[in-house]
Amino acid sequence: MRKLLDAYSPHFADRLALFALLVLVVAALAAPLISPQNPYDLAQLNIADGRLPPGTHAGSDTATGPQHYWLGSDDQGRDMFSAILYGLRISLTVGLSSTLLALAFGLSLGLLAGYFGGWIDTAVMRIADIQLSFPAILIALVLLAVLGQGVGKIITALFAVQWAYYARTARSAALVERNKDYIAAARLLGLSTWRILFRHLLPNCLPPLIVVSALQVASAISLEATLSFLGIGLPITEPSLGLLISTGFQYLMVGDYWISFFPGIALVLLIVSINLVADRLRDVLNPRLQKQ
Amino acid sequence: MSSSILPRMTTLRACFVSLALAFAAAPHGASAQELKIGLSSSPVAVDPHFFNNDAVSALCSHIYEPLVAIDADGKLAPALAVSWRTVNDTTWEFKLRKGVKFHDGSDFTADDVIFSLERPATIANSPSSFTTYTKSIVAKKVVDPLTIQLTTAAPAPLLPNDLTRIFIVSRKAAEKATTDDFNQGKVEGGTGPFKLVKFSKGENLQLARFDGYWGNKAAWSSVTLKFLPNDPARMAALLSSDVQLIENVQANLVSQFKSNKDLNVFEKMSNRYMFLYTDHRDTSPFVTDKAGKPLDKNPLKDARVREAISKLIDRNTLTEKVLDKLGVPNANPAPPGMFGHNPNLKPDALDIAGAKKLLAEAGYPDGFGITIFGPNDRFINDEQVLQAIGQMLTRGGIVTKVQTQPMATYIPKAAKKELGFGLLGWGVGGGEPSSPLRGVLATTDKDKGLGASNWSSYSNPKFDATLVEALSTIDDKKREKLFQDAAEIAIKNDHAIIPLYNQVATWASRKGIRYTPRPDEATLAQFVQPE
Amino acid sequence: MTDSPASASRSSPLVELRHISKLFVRSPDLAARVAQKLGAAVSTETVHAVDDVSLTIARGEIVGLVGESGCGKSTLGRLAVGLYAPTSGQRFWYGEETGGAPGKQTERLAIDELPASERQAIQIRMQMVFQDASASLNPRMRVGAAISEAPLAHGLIKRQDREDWLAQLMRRVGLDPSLAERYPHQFSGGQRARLGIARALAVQPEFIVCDEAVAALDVSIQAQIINLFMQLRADLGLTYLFISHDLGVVRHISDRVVVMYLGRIVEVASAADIFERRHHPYTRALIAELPSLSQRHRVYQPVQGEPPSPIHPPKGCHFHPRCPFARAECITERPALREIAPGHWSACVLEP
Amino acid sequence: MTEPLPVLDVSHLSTHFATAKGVVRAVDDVSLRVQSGQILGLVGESGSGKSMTGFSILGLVDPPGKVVAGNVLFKGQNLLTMDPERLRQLRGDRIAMIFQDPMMTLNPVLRIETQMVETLQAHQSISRSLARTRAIEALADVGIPSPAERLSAYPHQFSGGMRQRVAIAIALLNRPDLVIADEPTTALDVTIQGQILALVQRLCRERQTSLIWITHDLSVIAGLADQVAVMYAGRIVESGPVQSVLAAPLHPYTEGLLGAIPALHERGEPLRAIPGATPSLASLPTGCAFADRCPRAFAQCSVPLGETEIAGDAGPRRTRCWLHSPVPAPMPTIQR
Amino acid sequence: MLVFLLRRVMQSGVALLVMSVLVFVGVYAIGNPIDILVNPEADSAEIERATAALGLDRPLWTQYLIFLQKAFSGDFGNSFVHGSSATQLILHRMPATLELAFAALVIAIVLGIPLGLWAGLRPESASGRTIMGLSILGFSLPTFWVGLMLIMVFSVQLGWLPSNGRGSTVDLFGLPVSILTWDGLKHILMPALNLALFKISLVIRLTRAGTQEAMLQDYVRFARAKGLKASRIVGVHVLKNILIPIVTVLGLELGSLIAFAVVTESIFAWPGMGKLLIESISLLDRPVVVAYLLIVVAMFVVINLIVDILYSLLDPRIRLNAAAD
Repeated sequence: MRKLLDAYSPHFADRLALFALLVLVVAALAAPLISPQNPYDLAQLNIADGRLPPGTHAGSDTATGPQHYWLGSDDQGRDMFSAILYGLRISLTVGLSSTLLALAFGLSLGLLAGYFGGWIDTAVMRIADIQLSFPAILIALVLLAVLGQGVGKIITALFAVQWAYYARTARSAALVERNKDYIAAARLLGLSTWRILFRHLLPNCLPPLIVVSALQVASAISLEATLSFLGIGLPITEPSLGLLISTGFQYLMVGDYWISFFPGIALVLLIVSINLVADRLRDVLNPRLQKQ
Repeated sequence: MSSSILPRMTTLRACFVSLALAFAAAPHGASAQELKIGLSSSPVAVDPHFFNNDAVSALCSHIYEPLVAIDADGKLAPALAVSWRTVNDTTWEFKLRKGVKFHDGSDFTADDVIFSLERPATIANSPSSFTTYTKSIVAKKVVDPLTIQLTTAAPAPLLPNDLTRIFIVSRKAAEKATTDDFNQGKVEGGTGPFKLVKFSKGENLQLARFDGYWGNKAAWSSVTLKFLPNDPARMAALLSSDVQLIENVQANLVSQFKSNKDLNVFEKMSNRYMFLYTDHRDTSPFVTDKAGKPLDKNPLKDARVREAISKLIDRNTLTEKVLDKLGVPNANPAPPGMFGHNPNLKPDALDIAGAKKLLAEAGYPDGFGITIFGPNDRFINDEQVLQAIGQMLTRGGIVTKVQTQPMATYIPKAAKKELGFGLLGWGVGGGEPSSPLRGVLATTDKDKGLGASNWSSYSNPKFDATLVEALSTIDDKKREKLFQDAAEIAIKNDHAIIPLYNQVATWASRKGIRYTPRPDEATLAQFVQPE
Repeated sequence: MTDSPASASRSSPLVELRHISKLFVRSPDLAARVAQKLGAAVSTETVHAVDDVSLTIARGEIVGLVGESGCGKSTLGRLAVGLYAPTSGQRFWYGEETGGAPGKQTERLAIDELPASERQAIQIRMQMVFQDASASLNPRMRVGAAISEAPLAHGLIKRQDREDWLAQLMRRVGLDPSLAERYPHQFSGGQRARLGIARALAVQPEFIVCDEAVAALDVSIQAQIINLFMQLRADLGLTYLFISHDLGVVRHISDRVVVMYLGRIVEVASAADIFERRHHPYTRALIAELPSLSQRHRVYQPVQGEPPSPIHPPKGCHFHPRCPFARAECITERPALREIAPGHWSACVLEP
Repeated sequence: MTEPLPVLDVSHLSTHFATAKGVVRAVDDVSLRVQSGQILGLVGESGSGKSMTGFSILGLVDPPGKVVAGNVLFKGQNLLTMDPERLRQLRGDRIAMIFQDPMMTLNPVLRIETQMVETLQAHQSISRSLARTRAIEALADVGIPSPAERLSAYPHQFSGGMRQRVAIAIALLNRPDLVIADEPTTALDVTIQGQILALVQRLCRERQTSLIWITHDLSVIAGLADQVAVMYAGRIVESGPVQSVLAAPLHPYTEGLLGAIPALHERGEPLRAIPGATPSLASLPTGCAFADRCPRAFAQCSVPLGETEIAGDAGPRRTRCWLHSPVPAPMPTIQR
Repeated sequence: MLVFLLRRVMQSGVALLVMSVLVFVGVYAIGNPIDILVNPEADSAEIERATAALGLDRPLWTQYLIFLQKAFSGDFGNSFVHGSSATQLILHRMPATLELAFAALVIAIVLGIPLGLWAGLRPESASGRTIMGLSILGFSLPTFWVGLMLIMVFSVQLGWLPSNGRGSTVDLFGLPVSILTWDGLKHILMPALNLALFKISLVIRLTRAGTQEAMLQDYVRFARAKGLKASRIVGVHVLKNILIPIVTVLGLELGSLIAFAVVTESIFAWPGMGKLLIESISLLDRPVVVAYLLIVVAMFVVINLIVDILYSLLDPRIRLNAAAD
């Protein structure tokens, strides 16, 4: 464990980021267990408890009964602490699942394109090129306008935005790996194409993609927040961090800072820690720097 | 529904501005003769006949005038016509104002009126045409240069109201002009208090005082209307004295602005009528049981259910808390003071027990599930209002999901009746309540031009008959009664829609500037005065 | 076809390459073709990596293939095992001796024309040992798994026998069987070379192409591996095509040496003849440049010039621009590979 | 000793790398001497520290590597303690270096001209046109055809051999007193290697330039060098005149190296390979690093030892082996 | 070169075609623009008139074919809302966006490269680590948040910079440019900085990674062995090599700068194309949306072309013909 940590990074800031990320992930996972309120259940909210400052004890008329609003409540009487935990859940869900889906899909296509070349390659890469010639935010904007709202839809949109990137990266990795002699050896040994693709090519194309996708999770979360901030993507009753920031902004300086401030801190903390950890991962996994 | 289509970006409703209250910079730059206003829309044209859109019309109101105007109380007032009367059931006569000059110096005559009434029909690519208001006219007769008679096929009691929408332009100046010519300021064909200096789409409209104006001269020699749809940007612009007046103050800033000694705030109950439409069809797409399974029978079809919904909504909480007081509970399409206001129509009070009883009577003692839809970028705190309603209904047993979306995606879906239950606001213009009655409540009938926005599929022949009669009744008293009756049938008896409140329109200015607030929410430089 | 330089000593062939050529062509895409139509000079780049090469390798023989980088020796090796499909020409495999002793009838099979299942069976009889042992081992696979993967997949060994089998094979190539669960990067260069050999041996091949298999190794390790190769041949009766740029190594290990220059075979002879009776001027230059331990303060008199680009090789004899003996005919005509002495073939017009 | 002042006198040079796995002694107590006009062959297998010795002499060791001990006297001046600016001025001017991979040593995005002119201008104030002329001469000297035209070419427009010629031309531009050549022919074909060797030999002889030729190939050294030093695991195990060392190696490692060369064997006969593999520089034994591969190792070999000088026919020889130590070793305290 | 250009033109043509279909269908799927354009007071007859007037009464594929036919002659149709040419509308707004994007690019380069070099040369130093830490922050902070914070601090609290809009402009070669006036500069500073933030981080990281890698290369060691001064090694040998990836990436990023200007333009009320796009989407003004995307993609194509040419100028190893795959 100690060794692992040393291999990861000797610097305090990097370790702090890892720790913060772990805490955030655990908090998000355990949200339904530790949050005093289900912020997505309208029956548990009371507008009368709207915009309560942190620490207020109130809430006589809600399904959960009176409670402490440790981080205050939003305009709908949503407990901010619960809302942030659930928001983290959404952010992580959206970031992880869109990235994983895109990774899986893009990786498969990229591997096939890179390994087989020919028309498969041409077809996949042309589609990816076209996809990549649209800026991500524009695709997401138009797509979400078409799809409507919901976690599934924003995942779809973010998936659509990302897959081509992985396809291209995986393809170039596959092109490099395909020409390495262990693939030639595998072919000579009469191994089946699927075995070569998945047992030999895939594991070797994966590491750079894993680093990329770790960073991509952060940018997907950020993009989700931006889209939520722009008012598309998620339903208002199931706010993600971006949406909480967005709704809270109008109260920020009226004095009700907590509605926007705490989710903002959570979002920034989440993205920064993912990026920091991913950044370390990149250095740790980069063989060129490792040799040093 | 609103007619100002350019949405504010809700999402950028960030409001850090008030921090500036303590730091607000001293006013600078602007001399008393110069006025800069921040608008919340970005109108696309200054051709008064191109696009039937409130923001465009408000912009054009600086340069052009109609025959009949709407005053600051929402009532008809003489403008380029000094008086009007019916000659017979189908003919109106307008006496025109004497001594009015166009910006190019030519005289205003009846011929210009004829030209202006004909011009809308010549603009083929209009996204929303003004012919709505002119097509009832079948004949135009110039009695003398300052008198004109307009004949309609059927009795048209609302013609003067319709003509508040038609701006008069000079035939000489505009006969060959295109919309682009108007936008580029090549047409000096208005009679209004300001002349166009430069229109920069998406940025601003620059105006100069028209010294030959027939009425009270504007207090400002030059006016710039800046288009600042972004709320925080607009607020910041006022606080940093970039502009001296803004419209649509962010709801949660109103009280802060009021207590700021450098600012004035002006409020007026708007004629924007907010309500929920409910699906009257046999089945409705988003109505489910509590577990989320679709129901084969639509509970909303039952008037008792609709009434229960209305009773579950605490309108005072909505207006006081959610809207930060920028709303007045109201059940009446015609707000108090407007022609056709029905004093019998009162908003339902919160009555959870009563509502539950009604639901039980209707066969839903345990309630049901529903999704409420609405825009998130259009009305004051629309998203918060919808969520609050969701809470209120859920509390009463109707488990409610809330879906909000930008106006652009919301409206087309609602218009296709894909949603069933949602929030709508209707700017009741023209000084009388016929437009919401006609558009929202009348049975859809393309030929008669009724029910174009009847998304709830409400249909009551008695209401229709009453409304149609009203629309052809010249006598003001009788017509007003018919309007009142029609509203009562649909809203009080049938609970066809669930009325909520009227918005309160707001403006804020730097100290030293006054604005006369208007119920139509328009921001007009001629109504801005130095203190 | 008898013009292929077959081994004189051993007449039982195992692999035969007949008029094999490999062209690497970058063909113009749609845009280039359109541009061509528009009159632009769009050239198709063609590399004659291997140009009409015929070679027969006898059962149990070690054929050394030498030449400088870019001469096509690696390509030829890959063609021989079937990693590349030839642009033209055929590969033959001589099956088990069928008849009794006197007839020595063997069955000649055109490998690439066989049905897939039969081709597969022959294909795994031909394996390759690669130059860069670290690139030729899957870095994310434990070495034991990598070695036993193919025989398990082909049913050559049973899963329950794997351990014993693996231990035996690893010991055979000089590796400690306890290292089977490690990853390639945990091995030294020499061990990795042994791993590459073990993997090739796993499917019981008869013919192994060693492509610069010792080039990346230090001298002391190189000697170990060369010894291993020789040991394995003795034990298993393997046949090698031993590709190397190092004439010293090739001379030591090979029975017969093939010299290539720019895609063509220029000389074939027994290892002894190549050194003692070298004929082709290129072979002479190669041997002359061979560093020698015995010379002190030697005066280098290298052959001039550099190998031309394989995209635009010289006409006639490819070596003529650098050849001190070049004649007029060398510039225009491609010299045929002719047998200048029994078992000694040379593509040069010079008299032996 | 009546020897003239050597061009380069390296004594007890040590370069260590601090890594996560411990201290790597890349260069450990290395002493070398190069006389004017002499060619020293520095031989060793990969990882023996021969390249790092070259870098250490020139002060080109990158972190985490660090020269931790020793002296490098160039014409009597200690390069290791010298002011960095003065060292820079010496580098490329009086001492030059040539690298292994001609593909990588020339900056791919700069014209040959730029890379040559800057080398001249870094050490003398010289006009651009004069520098160009000098550059053209230098290219001609190394046998680049039509040098004036080729001057404006980019490195990738040259073949590998030509690139190495250019690198040599650059190294020799300022007529240095000493050139350190780090495996400059390893990446080249045998015929090209011959050309480069001929070139270097000719130029050094003409200009009386001293040369350290780093290589793994003893047979190259055999024909080229006057002196040879054999490195193993960061240390020089044997050095001396080429003919003596090759004819009668003192150290078992040198002996093993020679034994592994196929040319010295009958065809097909098993080679006398050195068993085992090179040890990791991070965990060297305290005594002789070769001991566990050495056929003649004995108990004493685990005791640290220094170099022993032995007189030879062609000049003094040195080795680092207990077999040749005049002093009996103390009894080993640690049994391996 | 010709082949290269042709290849590009053909690829781009296909991309543009596919994109136009997708956007056409996409905007169609969002909804009928008539519903939000027509004044609610209008009756069904007016709705039908407007539908016909805008050509929306025909089947979608017919509409598309008509669009395509016109598009080939350079006419992307008239805006539903404005009535005037969609292309004109966009071109009118383009200079503002381009100016913003270029200003952001310049900021990213001017700040990013020196900082990245510094961090790359001293990766373990406190300053190097601080720079990298900040770059991670710049990478992570969502643009919208930073934009609002900037306004809050510099406009509202400190009152130093105007919060919105474009300042006074001067015509330069017929294009309005705001960076030549003091007022214009004050207006562009914050939005450009906001837009640049992410790219600064990107440039820092690219430069740092490139520098670290370049410093390990033999040519750097050779340059040191030649006795070159450190300034020349870093300023010429290293910089010229790392510029290649930086130019490539930045060129490609210019496209995303233009795209992300959508967010920044909304926050700072910058009168550019992005704001027009947001407005047009919210009005379902299909001709403008389609024209915008076509023009932006066409700009990408041109930018990429320029990047490739620049690339070949910077990196002599690259011949354009070889950029086939």
